Amino acid sequence: MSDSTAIASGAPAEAHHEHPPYQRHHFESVEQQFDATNFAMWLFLLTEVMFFGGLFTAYLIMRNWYYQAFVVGSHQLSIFWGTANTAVLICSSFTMAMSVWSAEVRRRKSLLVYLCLTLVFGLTFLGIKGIEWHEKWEKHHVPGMHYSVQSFVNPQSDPEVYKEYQDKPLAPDMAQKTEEYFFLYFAMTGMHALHMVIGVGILIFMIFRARAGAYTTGHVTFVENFGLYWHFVDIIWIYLFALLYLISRH
Amino acid sequence: MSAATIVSLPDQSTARVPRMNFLTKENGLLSWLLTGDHKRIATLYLISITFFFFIGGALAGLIRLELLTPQTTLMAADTYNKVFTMHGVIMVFFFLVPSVPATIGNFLIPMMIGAKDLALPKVNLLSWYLYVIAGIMAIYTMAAGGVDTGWTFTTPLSTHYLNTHVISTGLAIFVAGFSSIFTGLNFIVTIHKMRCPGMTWFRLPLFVWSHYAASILMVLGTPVLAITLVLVVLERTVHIGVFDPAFGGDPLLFQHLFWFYSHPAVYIMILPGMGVISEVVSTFSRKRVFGYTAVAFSSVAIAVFGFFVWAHHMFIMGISNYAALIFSLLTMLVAVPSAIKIFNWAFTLYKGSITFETPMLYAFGFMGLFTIGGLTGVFLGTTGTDIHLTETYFIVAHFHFVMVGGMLMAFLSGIHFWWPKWTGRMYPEKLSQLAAVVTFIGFNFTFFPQFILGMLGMPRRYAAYPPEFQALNVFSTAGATILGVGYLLPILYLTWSLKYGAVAGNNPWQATGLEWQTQSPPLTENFPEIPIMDHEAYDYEWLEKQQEKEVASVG
Amino acid sequence: MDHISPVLWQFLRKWLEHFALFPPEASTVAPQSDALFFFMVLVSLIGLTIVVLLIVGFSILYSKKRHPQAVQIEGSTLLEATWTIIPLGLFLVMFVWGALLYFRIYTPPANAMNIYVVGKQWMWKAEHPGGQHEINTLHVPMGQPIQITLISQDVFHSFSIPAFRVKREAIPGRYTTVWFEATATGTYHLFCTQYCGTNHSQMIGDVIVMTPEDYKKWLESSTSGNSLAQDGERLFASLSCSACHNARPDARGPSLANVYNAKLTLSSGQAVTADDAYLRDAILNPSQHITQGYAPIMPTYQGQISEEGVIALVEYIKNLDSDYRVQQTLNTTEMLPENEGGKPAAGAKAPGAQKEVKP
Amino acid sequence: MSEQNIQHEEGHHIVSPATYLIILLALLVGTTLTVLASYFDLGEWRIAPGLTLFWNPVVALAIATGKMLLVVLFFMHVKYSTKLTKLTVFSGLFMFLVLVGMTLADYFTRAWGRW
Repeated sequence: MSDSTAIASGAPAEAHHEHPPYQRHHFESVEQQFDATNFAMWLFLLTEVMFFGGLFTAYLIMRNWYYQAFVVGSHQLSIFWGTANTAVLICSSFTMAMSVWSAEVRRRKSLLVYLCLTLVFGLTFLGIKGIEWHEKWEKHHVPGMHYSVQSFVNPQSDPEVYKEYQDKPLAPDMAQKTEEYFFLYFAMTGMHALHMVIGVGILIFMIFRARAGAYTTGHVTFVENFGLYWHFVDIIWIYLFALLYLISRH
Repeated sequence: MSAATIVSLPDQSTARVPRMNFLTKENGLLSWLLTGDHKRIATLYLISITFFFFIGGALAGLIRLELLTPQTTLMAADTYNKVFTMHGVIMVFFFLVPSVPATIGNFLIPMMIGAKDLALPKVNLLSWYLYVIAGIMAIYTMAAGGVDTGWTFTTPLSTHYLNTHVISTGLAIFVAGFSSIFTGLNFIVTIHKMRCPGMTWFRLPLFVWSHYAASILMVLGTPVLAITLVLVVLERTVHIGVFDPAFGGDPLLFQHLFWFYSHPAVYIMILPGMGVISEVVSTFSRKRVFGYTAVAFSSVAIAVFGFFVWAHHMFIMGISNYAALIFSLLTMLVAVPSAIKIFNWAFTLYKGSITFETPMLYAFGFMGLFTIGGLTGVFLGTTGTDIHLTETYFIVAHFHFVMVGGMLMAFLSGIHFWWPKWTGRMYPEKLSQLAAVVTFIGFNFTFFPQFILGMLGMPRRYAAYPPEFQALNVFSTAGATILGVGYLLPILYLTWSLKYGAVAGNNPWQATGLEWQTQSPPLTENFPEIPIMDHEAYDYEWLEKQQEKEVASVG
Repeated sequence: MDHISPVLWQFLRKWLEHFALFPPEASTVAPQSDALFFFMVLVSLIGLTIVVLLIVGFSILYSKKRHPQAVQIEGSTLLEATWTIIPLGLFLVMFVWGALLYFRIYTPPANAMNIYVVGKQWMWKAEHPGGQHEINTLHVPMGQPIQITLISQDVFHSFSIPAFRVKREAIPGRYTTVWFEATATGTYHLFCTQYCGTNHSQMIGDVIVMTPEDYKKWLESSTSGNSLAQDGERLFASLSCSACHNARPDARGPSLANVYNAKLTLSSGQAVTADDAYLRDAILNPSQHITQGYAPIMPTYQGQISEEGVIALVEYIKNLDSDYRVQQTLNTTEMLPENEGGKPAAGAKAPGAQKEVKP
Repeated sequence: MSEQNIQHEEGHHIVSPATYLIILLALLVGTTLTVLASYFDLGEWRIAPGLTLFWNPVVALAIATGKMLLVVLFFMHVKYSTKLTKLTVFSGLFMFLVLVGMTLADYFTRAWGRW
């Protein structure tokens, strides 16, 4: 109801107003344009929630079935890198929020700085993720690609992890189920990283546009909406960190 | 019957289709391929879904021909399997899901709420391109040898036991899914944010309400299907995954995730059709829809409850008996809003002034067939009878009654109803009435015997069957030929009418919707100036006054 | 009939003789299922008639010719309530009735005779307790509740006997059950109703219902020499199960005597009932089913035994009613040629290796 | 232009950098807490035989949810948004819980009442 009255009051004003250049012809006002695209972004995030929802459901069920395998599987992940990555992503969320603020108060320089910082943090995250994945690759923990259960049937063969957790050896059938854990690990972090890569791509595009001053003339919609996306990706990671790294340490 | 008609056409000797309209605004292929105009995108969609409908229909014809005889006479079993799989995939994902929303809905929603366009025209165009890409992938799949999983992709059959093109089909549906997400998203934003002054929620045409409900389902359900298909594809490529028990996965998990989308998907398909029926029934009985709010809220109720019933596809699959009880109970609840709608439409006729033009005939067909389809759905939602009837031709007949008898009838009704608005020209009335009747008869001949076959226990997806089922199958195939004629006729005369149809004028049906208060075909901006909604939906008295005013001002 | 060509006439006659409109009712549950079905048909017909009458009636009464001016009516809360509550009430009746039927069909009576059925692409294999094996046929006696324990070896199949109004999905990796009691002798269709690949439509068979006397004769004439439990016993011995599950005081595995349907406590603290599904799972995924007090040393037999083998083992374990019976198996094991010298290691004494099994 | 600016400011709450900084610190503290918590065995709660609640996952998920709320409310400005946005966020969470909850409900009740 309230938004229709807003439109009504906006309509007559439009008659003697010049359109700002960024207003699309089919919107009655900048307000309406901002509201609509912002709402669209939220709806898109809604679909993203459901998209990851399928993965989370699968994870919860499999974890319940193969609890031991999921425990020792998670012991293979490095808390250090995981925590570092969480911190990096949280910081990038902060810089992203600051970018939105910079755009809102129309400071081109600070917008550029914060966008670049966000980009750096994003790339750092991907780099660390790459290091972690590489380690899995070397230990043959990538499902379907010469997967080896060595670390789980004979934990001593993996001294670093053994030192920390003293895992008991798993029975071979349960050890095989760790592949299930790593399948979900790669599916979830991979899907998340894919979102990061897309985000980084858009960030680069935005930095170029911001240099040209596209977002500091009052038109913050794009920055704001991208911010929503970026924060959403951050939230997914907060949960992935808890589910994949933390909850099975005991 | 046809003596009484509400059709009021302008004087044909002087009338012209307006020279300036959305079709003629710009010329050239590029102006179409890069358009942001919802009406042009709707036109593109209309052409592409018609194409896929006839492919799917041809495949259906092959299925019926094969089932003429108990043996596999026409084609081998695996060919048959590929044919019914492609029939299902194309009809569900490339025809039914986008049929009304992406064409008629796309065309009308901005006009009905008094907006110049959808909120996100580029996303709308993107959605069509995704659809086309998905369509090309589906056609590639067929050309490359097809896929024989059935449209339900049951794991572990689809993940490990077949060597056909599961991956390309899965990806095609994935992409088509995003096309449908973007359409739904666009509708929700548009309906929330783009309504013209005075257009409150309860002045919205019911067509808009039902699209709103369907869009919620698209936005929330489709991503789950997408991730499920991603997992299937991953499982096929790395041979480890969460769906195959041989690797420690659980096939029922696939069923849960798949039906979490695919049950709401039937509401995605039928709700927009219900919207069409609301408009048509109201217009041709010259009456406001009986119990407007009840009909509006029943759409939303279907959308909400539609999410809580998915496991009724799994009653015999070894889900928990208690879960079966809960899901069965919720299924009963979701049946009620459909019943409400049917009765409200019937009572809209009460004390109306009814005429029987083609859209109305199709709408009557819809109401009858959808009633049968809906009620037989209760047979399947009831746990006890579901055991015997599921996975037989009963279920095939049930969803064809809902999808073909319901949705396709609604689609044709809508196409005829808004054809004059879309093209500026009338279709030939007598011929189209004939087509409507032929379709109705053919449909019943085709699908009613299948209920009996199902009760007899004939399983679905059988290329060959025991001989005692033949008689009914012959009936069904005979009916399918009639049905085929019923579907071919419209495409012929509608194409003909593009050039030779009578000029329609702005409002040939004297309908009340905002879309009828502008020229046909509309301008690219829909309205010369943004309208102000100062009356309720379906206010025929307002329309009369309006017309009197016009006559007065002209006089 | 002179003007009909004889070929066509033959064809039509064949057709009409085969023309079925209603499936036979051949089980105790069939009339119950049909009663609900016809109740629903009746309700549907009434509902459809009302809708059609309303549409046709109003169309005639209020056609433009007779009723040129429409009367605007807003709606009626009373009517809305009527057509909300009445259908809801009817649907709820169907729900309760259907739920009762559902539980009846999927809850086998205690005295049911168990037959195992394995679905695989594209055949049904039945394993009778007496050791009779069948493919795509199923002989059952009349008047005796039969429980079918189903499993699939590959993809989803669905075990459907329309004449009995029963159906159950055969799922890979899990037992599902359904039961029926046939009431009329004869041969009935057995279908696979879940699409299962290329020859899905060839996965059909016959259920042959016989009088108990005929059934007995059939059992005798088609015995394979060993009962299913005896097959299982052999397998038990050849897989060296008895090396650990030998009911000795120093055994490394729990004794299996009377384990069937016993309440077990697992090492995770979880309480479970050792039903068919549990026994199967414990053989294939042992580490998830370690009885409290035992070490997780059992290897998995996944991929080493066919589903039929697992069934034989399960059937054997179900029939183990005393430690003495287990010891007997042990003796036969030691006598088997391939197990010479393979004497069970007696040294490894698991601490607290008491019997956890409570009957 | 100026009129539009005012409109813009009204409809659009600008969160101050100080708030962002506080949220950032809170998130980092939350991260530290959840990592630290994972090093301790927080014990379990035996609700019933065979039904045990381990505190570690509960704490980890609770902290994660807290962090999620901070990000959603402040970084994503939901605290300052319209009811419609709040409803959208809520419906997303709700449908997610329906998907997970109703699926798990099936799994957890399968062993019940095998009478």
